[in-house]
Amino acid sequence: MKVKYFAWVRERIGIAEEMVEPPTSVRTVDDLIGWLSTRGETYAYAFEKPKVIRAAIDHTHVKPDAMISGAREIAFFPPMTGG
Amino acid sequence: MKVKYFAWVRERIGIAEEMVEPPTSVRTVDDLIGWLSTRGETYAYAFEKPKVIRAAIDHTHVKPDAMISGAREIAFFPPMTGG
Amino acid sequence: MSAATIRIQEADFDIAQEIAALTKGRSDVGAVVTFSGICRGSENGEPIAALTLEHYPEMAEAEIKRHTDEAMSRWPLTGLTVVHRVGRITPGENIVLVLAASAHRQAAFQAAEFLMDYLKANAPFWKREESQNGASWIEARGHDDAAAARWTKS
Amino acid sequence: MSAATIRIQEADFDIAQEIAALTKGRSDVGAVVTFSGICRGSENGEPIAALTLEHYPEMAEAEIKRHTDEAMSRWPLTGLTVVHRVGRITPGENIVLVLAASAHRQAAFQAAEFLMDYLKANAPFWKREESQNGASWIEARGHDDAAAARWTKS
Repeated sequence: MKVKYFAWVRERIGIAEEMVEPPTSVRTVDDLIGWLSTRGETYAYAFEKPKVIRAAIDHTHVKPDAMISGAREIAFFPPMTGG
Repeated sequence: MKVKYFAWVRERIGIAEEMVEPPTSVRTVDDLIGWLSTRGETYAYAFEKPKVIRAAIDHTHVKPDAMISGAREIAFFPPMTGG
Repeated sequence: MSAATIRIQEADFDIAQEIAALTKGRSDVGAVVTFSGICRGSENGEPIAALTLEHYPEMAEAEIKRHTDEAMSRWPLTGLTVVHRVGRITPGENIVLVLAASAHRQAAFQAAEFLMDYLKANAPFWKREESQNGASWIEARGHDDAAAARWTKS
Repeated sequence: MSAATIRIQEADFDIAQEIAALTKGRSDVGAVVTFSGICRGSENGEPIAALTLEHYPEMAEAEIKRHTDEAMSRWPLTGLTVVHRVGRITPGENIVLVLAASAHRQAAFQAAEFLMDYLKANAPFWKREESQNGASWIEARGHDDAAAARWTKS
């Protein structure tokens, strides 16, 4: 699946998007954050406070316990500050 | 004192303003409406439903029991429909 | 802020120009809310040809100023403008403009709504409509009084 | 009404032109509310040189549309426009415009406030500020979440 990062999550990780293939044990958004955090220092830094991170699956806001199976695009970003 | 009329109160009476000298027994706005109503058919028609009439003394909204002594200008008009 | 701008005039107004007057050359304004009231082509389902707005000039100026003063004391505004047209106005034309500027949006929205509720229910203006059946004065609506009353401090 | 107009763009917008697009040639519009959000020259007391707005394009379009659809179903609107700028914006420049048109004022005010509360708290846009101390991401404010939550139907 495609993963996208925005704002300081993107800056900390250093890339805007990538394709990932997490193991089948990674079932929820929360699981995915945990798995991504193990991929290196930049990831660990971006996700150091997982409660602050917001997520969207296929362009819709989701909660940390949302299932990721079937998702084409998952995005991670800080709380929004538009308007 | 000067009395002014607006909207359909003005149209029914047929004049926009006039000077009046009510007797001293006319003490409140309500009294003044009653006294004006006796001045002719056009006045009786304008004030036929006194509860609908709004009044202002010297450019400030007042209630029917407001005292008129000292007033320079008293205005009578229907409920407002601006904006 | 300095005093609010209040104008009662027959001429139309230019919203862009009024916004510029409250924002140009300054960097403390984060939110501008405008309300424009426009003459509709029908009233209670009946087509109308025009409205004519009558007002009580001295009282209208004084009363609107009392309410712009109140708005400025209730909300942290950086600017406030009220323009009310009088005379004959045809469908599609502007009738009234309220413009409130502030650092943040809530103050601007609240002040604009407060002033519009006031103008609808309590400002000394009266609308007469021209239709196929001749001319008649528009009746006040009870819910405008209710809308104005919600701002009264208890 | 037909669909709302939604635009996400780097270019500035022209409020007068956007109002005209919703009112010209029609006589069913009695009230137009506009909200413009403007870049202020300081954030939490610190002067800023500019904001840079990042967004998530596909999601922003879809999410704003979901909310304009909701506004149109909740209030009797005759028109609705949202323009959100992205990229680098300096103090005094426009950031966002919401425009709601209706026969009566309450619907227009409510819809504009609803959309602004939504955009502040939930639309996928992020502001980075440039100041003397370098660049930093602006933090979300808890009261924007609270403002957005008040529209949730229970």
